[in-house]
Amino acid sequence: MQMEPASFPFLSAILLSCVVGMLTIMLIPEEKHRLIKQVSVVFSGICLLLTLYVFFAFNRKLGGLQFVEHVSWIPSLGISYFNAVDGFSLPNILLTGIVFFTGVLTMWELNTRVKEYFALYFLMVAGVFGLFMSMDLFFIFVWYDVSLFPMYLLIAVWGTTRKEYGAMKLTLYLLAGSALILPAIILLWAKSGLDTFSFVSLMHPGLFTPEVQKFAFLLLFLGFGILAAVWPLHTWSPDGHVAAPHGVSMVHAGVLMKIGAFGILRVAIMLCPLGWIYWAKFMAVLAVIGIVYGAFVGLMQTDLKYVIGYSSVSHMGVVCLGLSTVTVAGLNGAVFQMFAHGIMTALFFSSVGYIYDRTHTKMIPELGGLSRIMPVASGFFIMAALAGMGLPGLANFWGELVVFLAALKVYPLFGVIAVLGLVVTALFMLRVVQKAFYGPANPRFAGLQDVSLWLGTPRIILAAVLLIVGLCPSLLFNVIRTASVPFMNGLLR
Amino acid sequence: MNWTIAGPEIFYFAASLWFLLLSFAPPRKPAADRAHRREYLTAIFLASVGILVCLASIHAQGWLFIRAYSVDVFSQVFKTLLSLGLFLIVSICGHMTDIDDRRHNEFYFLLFVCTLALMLLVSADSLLSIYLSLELSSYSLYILVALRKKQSLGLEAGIKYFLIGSFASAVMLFGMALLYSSSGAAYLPAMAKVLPAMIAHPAVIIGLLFTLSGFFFKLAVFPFHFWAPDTYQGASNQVAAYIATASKVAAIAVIMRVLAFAGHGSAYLVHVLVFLSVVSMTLGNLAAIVQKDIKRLLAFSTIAHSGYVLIGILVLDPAGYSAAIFYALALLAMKFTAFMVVVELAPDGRNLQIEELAGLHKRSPIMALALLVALFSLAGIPPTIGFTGKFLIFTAAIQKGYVWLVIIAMINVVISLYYYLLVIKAAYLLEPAEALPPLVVSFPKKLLAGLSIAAIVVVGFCPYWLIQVAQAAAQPLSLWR
Amino acid sequence: MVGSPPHAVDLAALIAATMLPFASFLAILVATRGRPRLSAGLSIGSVTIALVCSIALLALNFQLAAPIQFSTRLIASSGLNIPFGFLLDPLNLLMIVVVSTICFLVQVYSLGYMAGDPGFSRYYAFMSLFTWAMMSLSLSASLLQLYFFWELVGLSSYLLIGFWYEKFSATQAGKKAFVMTRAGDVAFFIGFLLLFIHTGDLSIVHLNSRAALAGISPSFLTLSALLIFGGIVGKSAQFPLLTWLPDAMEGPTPVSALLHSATMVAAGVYLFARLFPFFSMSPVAMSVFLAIGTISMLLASTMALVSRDIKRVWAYSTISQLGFMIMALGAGGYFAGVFHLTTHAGFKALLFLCSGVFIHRYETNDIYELSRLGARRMLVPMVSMVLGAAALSGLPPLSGYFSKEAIMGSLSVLPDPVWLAAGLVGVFLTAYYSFRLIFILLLPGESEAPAGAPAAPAHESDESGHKFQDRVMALPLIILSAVTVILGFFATPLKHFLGASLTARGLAGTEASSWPHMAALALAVAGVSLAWIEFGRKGAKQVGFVDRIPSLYRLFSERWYIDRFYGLLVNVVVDRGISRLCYQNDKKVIDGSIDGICEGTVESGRVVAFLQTGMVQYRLLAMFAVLVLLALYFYY
Amino acid sequence: MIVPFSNVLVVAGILFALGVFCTVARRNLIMIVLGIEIMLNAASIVFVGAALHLDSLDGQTFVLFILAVAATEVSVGLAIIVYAFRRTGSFDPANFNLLR
Repeated sequence: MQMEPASFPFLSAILLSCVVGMLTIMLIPEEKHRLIKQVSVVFSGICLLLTLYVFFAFNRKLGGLQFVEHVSWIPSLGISYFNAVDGFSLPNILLTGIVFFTGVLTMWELNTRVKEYFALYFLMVAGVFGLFMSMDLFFIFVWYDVSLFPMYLLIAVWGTTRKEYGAMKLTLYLLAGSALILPAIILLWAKSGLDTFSFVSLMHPGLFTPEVQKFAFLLLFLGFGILAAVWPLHTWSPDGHVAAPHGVSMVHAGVLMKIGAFGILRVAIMLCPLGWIYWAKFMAVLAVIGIVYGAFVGLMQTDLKYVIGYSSVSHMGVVCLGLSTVTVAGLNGAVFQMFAHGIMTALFFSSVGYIYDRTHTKMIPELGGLSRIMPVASGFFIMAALAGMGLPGLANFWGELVVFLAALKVYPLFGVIAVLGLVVTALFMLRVVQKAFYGPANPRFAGLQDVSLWLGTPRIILAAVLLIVGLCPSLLFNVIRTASVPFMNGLLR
Repeated sequence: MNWTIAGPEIFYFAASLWFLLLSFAPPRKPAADRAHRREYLTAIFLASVGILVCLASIHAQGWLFIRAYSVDVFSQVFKTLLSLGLFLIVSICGHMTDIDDRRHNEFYFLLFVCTLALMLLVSADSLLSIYLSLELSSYSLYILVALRKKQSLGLEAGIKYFLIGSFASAVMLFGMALLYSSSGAAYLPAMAKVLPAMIAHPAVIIGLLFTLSGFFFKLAVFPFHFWAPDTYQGASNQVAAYIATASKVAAIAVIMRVLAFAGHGSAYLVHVLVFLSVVSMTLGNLAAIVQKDIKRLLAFSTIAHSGYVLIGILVLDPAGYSAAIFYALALLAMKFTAFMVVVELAPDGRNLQIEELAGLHKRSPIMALALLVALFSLAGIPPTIGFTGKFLIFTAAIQKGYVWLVIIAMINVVISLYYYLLVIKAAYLLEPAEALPPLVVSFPKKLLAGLSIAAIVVVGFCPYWLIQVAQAAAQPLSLWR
Repeated sequence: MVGSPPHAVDLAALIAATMLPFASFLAILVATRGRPRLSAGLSIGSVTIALVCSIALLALNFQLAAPIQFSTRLIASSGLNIPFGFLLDPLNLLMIVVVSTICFLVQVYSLGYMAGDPGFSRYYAFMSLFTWAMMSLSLSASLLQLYFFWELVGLSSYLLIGFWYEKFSATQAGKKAFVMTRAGDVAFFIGFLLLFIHTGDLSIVHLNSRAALAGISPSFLTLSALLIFGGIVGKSAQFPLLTWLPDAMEGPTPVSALLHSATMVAAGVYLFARLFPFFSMSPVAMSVFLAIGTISMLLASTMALVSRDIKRVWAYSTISQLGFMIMALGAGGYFAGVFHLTTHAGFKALLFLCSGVFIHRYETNDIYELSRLGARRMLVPMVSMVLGAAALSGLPPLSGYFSKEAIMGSLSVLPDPVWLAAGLVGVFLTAYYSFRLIFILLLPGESEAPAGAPAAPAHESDESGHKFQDRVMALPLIILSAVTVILGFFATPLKHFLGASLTARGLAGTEASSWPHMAALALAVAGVSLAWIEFGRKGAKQVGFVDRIPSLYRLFSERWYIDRFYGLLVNVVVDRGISRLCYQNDKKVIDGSIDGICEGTVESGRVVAFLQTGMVQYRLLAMFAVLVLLALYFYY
Repeated sequence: MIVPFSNVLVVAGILFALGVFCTVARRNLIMIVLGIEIMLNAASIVFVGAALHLDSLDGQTFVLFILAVAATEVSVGLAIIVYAFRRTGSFDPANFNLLR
């Protein structure tokens, strides 16, 4: 795994811009709402530009780790501040940048306790960025929890339905996840005998005995699986989504669930390959149940956000299925689907956010007939629903195609069941669109005006990204391939 | 026997004498609070000078009283911690309405005597010196607890604390007697040479167990934790803060010293320690869930934290000791910040209920932030010093193979986060029944809060310097073997 | 087998033909939403260019030796080389010409039909989306690219069916159409993924070559063929998944004319023809296709007998004609199937457009109502309607006769006579129901409004606008009627054009014995006369022979209870059954257990806290007891 | 030594147990302090016995210190208890049970 040090520490620059953004927001007095919002848009814009630069400056042919920054932090324990980017983490960093920027724009009309909201929001995203960049197990865990604890306040203070219950449930679930991850990380550190947390040195094969790998993989898979909404551990995510304010649930569903899947990929799979091969079938079973189960339960929901919550559970099942196939195509598809699902859910929540701010209701029966009143706003939601169904021309299609391809090759039965899940997903997405948007113009919402250009920009950006990635997926596949191919070849040897 | 190495002890002895003399002076008629200010300022001055003295003598080395009292890096680091703890506690005794004004001098006198006793305890090397310094510190604390103006609460807490304390010290003494009789040596280093051979002998083990019970009382570990909830609730806020921080640090030090010398070789002892730590963790966390009074909640969380520290100690190797030392400092910082907010919110010294925290984020954002950071650090959320402490302890434990112990500890962390979040919810989420006036916080208090927040977060994020200090401090413990 | 070096001209024409409609779709959606006239102009402009290009391509490559292929590599990750590009081949050329002509005519026609509709520009946006998807589908070089546009065609049909989304029935029909075609697409998806896993390459040219498929076991070949056929069943509304097409009539009539008669539903048959060599390699699959074609043909024609809605009659007839095409292809008659597809596209679009004129004028779909209102007086639509119906039932001079004759020829070649018999029955029924409708319209009903006054008051006022709309709608009718008349005579040149590139099983075999053609013609005439007897005659009671048997009538009008079965499946099994079960499991089992654990901890917390209180001496006792126990533990 | 050291341990053990029993059983604060005094004396016996057994003077010095500390302990204890008696008028530990 060759490393290419960064000329200018871009990755720390991204982190810094988040933290500095938070500090400047905390310094602005509370009542200047407009100024706070402008500052946060500026800083999230800088973050987005930096991520875009890193994405396009990534050397596709060279592959391996790039933009490497290495500072030893606690030498006695072998902990080092070690940031780098490779094929797996790059799409996620870009996803976080986009969702972060659009998330800030979506909450443009917030007016209660604005300063605290954006400060905590920046802190959460800093945690997410940190996790995707760090190649040091200790820092992966630290950033995981940094992104977790502002979540409680964000949901509990600005949330919507049943916010205390949702916030408390979400935080305790995710911390229970970290309660499983920390012992596993320290176990790997102790058993490696290398006295270092840095990822690169822990990664070369044959370092751990098979038993350790199996045990550590199980702990890590369950720990990160809670965050990735793997089937039996997923019940926090719909409650959390519904309770959270829109900007937060964009980051939360769009990015935080990817941390779980990324954690499984980065820590569990790359460090304990034997454990991965041993537990692969178990993962596949859970994933397939997740796909079908999420779609079926989605059928029953009457709250827009619950529908999106359960559709995220079903889509994360596809990611998990990709990871469980132990093939290059599976990994490619899983990482691609992570990116695509992130953008799609962000578009979903952003459009629901706009609709909720106008109509003050998320219940589908009350919503009917919006398309006539707000054609553009409902247009965005319908586009997200189409992406959710895996329609070609939008990003999700490619992710699902490659994952199902790999799944059919390795587990034919599971692959077929998962693909049948697509029909049910189509049914419940269309049912939501039909009930919420079509039908005669609803008199209650007669006076509402359609989305203005400025308020529409986050959704336009997300829709454009969905379309661009959908029409030329090689943009992402070339990047992901630089990491998955060498990893799998290294594994097979 | 040059006396310079006992610099800090001498200074604190002189300071307490000074306050003793002040308390003899007849109470003057002019406005009592002006007198308050004078005593408070002298106390602050003396405490800060005390820190400087300790820092100056950090490299002192040597023995006093023919090897009964050893001064080494380990003891000096703990002395500095204790002086820092005292300074912090005195700093929040600004307008102490909870203690009768005539008693203020006695209050500061007893505080300084107790710190002196704890310093003696930390560098005590023989059974006798340990016993004496422990008793001295306990007695001063018993009186401090009973000094509270609201008689009924302070009194009952004082009595309970006294009875359990003296019972524990009697048991400890009996244990020491057994140890002395079977090992024949009264000094820990001499005992360290003899004990490993006869560790399997019942008298020795039971003696050791009974001796440790005295220190478990001080640390509030499982069987001896009954006093903690009532004493914290009954004592005045400042005294409870002192017990939570300073006496805990000293207790950790003395347990480490005794176990470093006498604890090796017996699997039974480790089993007992594991059992005690697991039970006290779980018991502390579970009981804290349903608490309504903040100080009682903090008491149970202290019991839980003593369980975590015990994990660090029961590993019985330098990594474990340095982790425990680091955790002692972390405990000092976190507990102090939490108690500072409690003191700040209850100027009249009443017992603060969790509901009364409502609307804190509006009344004074800095205090709300301090409470938030302190509680998240107590829960062990990463960027804080609490997490680094727990992390070091868990790495030491897993290196020795106690993986399941760490998993149980992590489950306890999750339970503890639940009740910490309840408090944070009260502070950030609940709206007070009637609009309370914004809390006016004097500038030094704001500065103190800011510094403690910075300390918790910054040290949590880059703790390398402090870990080195802890490792240096753990060095002397392993020299003897 | 890859074609000669790509001609710059061909490539340019191809890109223009496909990309321009997509560009106009985006332009209309984003920019010209507000101005209907501009968006209509954009869309029709792009369609005309596409038409011109496809005709030019056809002319250029008329004597094409081998298929030309331009392809770029899309996902170059290891093990996944998917070519994305265009394939020029007689079948493709024919298909794009048919598609672009019908698209052009329907878009011109909708200028009149959709005038004044609030969603006018949105209509043309979706129309150009459909054109893009259909053209690219017909030209796609690999199965994945074909699937890519296959789903996009499904999407545009969903959008167009549910175009008037205020109407609940429209959105319901749209949803039903999408989900049913989606079920078919899923089978197609699994089919071509399995193929990809075993052969490693999805390009159509490769799949059709016998050498590539030598390695695969016959049973696997049949399985993947059947799965791909699932897609065809979904898209062309064949036997199990046919009930969405009649409901799809909720959409505007030009949409029904374009999508649900000529082009979109024909995509399934096109796929069948496209992979004909691949399918013909597994005889078992071919017989299954034959059976399904026959069943859906018979079923649909019976339903058409009783339907009172003009558009639904033609919808059922579309399903039965598609059934005919699949029977022909299943029987190995490649040319018969493709030729019937072309001619059917012509006259079915004609029939729909005529009924569109009637509906536009009289705002009712019911044939008895139309005839009462005097639809027969509108000369051009009535004549073209009769012409179309004649072509549909296969009367001699028209194109329908020639394609029906080709189909009968291919069916007669089959050893088993039952298919031929079914075919003949089908011909008879087709002739009967089409002329039943014609005679109902032509025969002046008793309570007919006075001949003089034009019945529909609605169009009284805007006389000039009326004039333009009539001319715009009449033009396509005339062109299409001309096509249906002339196309029949092009059978032989088309056969050479198509036949040259194919070595299908016994295609250019000996000319089948001529008696099946005679029988087919006779039955067609019999059907027409029966319809005349029951409906056309002066005193006829306008009651079909089926109406007399109430149980049979109810069976056919209920679409053989298939709809009832699907409704049952979705409501009871999926809604009330599985998803309620999962939802309860989610709420009760998982959430319940975890919340239970939390309550348990809080409860134990309350108990432990209670233990802490109590008299001092109990505590001392407890302390000492624990110490003694620990000491005792030493001895174990 | 006139008697084997184990006997000294047994006697001290019994005395210790008596002290604990007195502390736990009696419903009077002063009797509790008395019980603790008994326990301290039991420890002193062991120390004196050990000093004799090992013939080293450490044990003796230890006992002298124990006596002094016991005295301070009683004084502090009685001070609080008398103060409590003046405040609540009873020695019974049962009614000092308000803290929940």
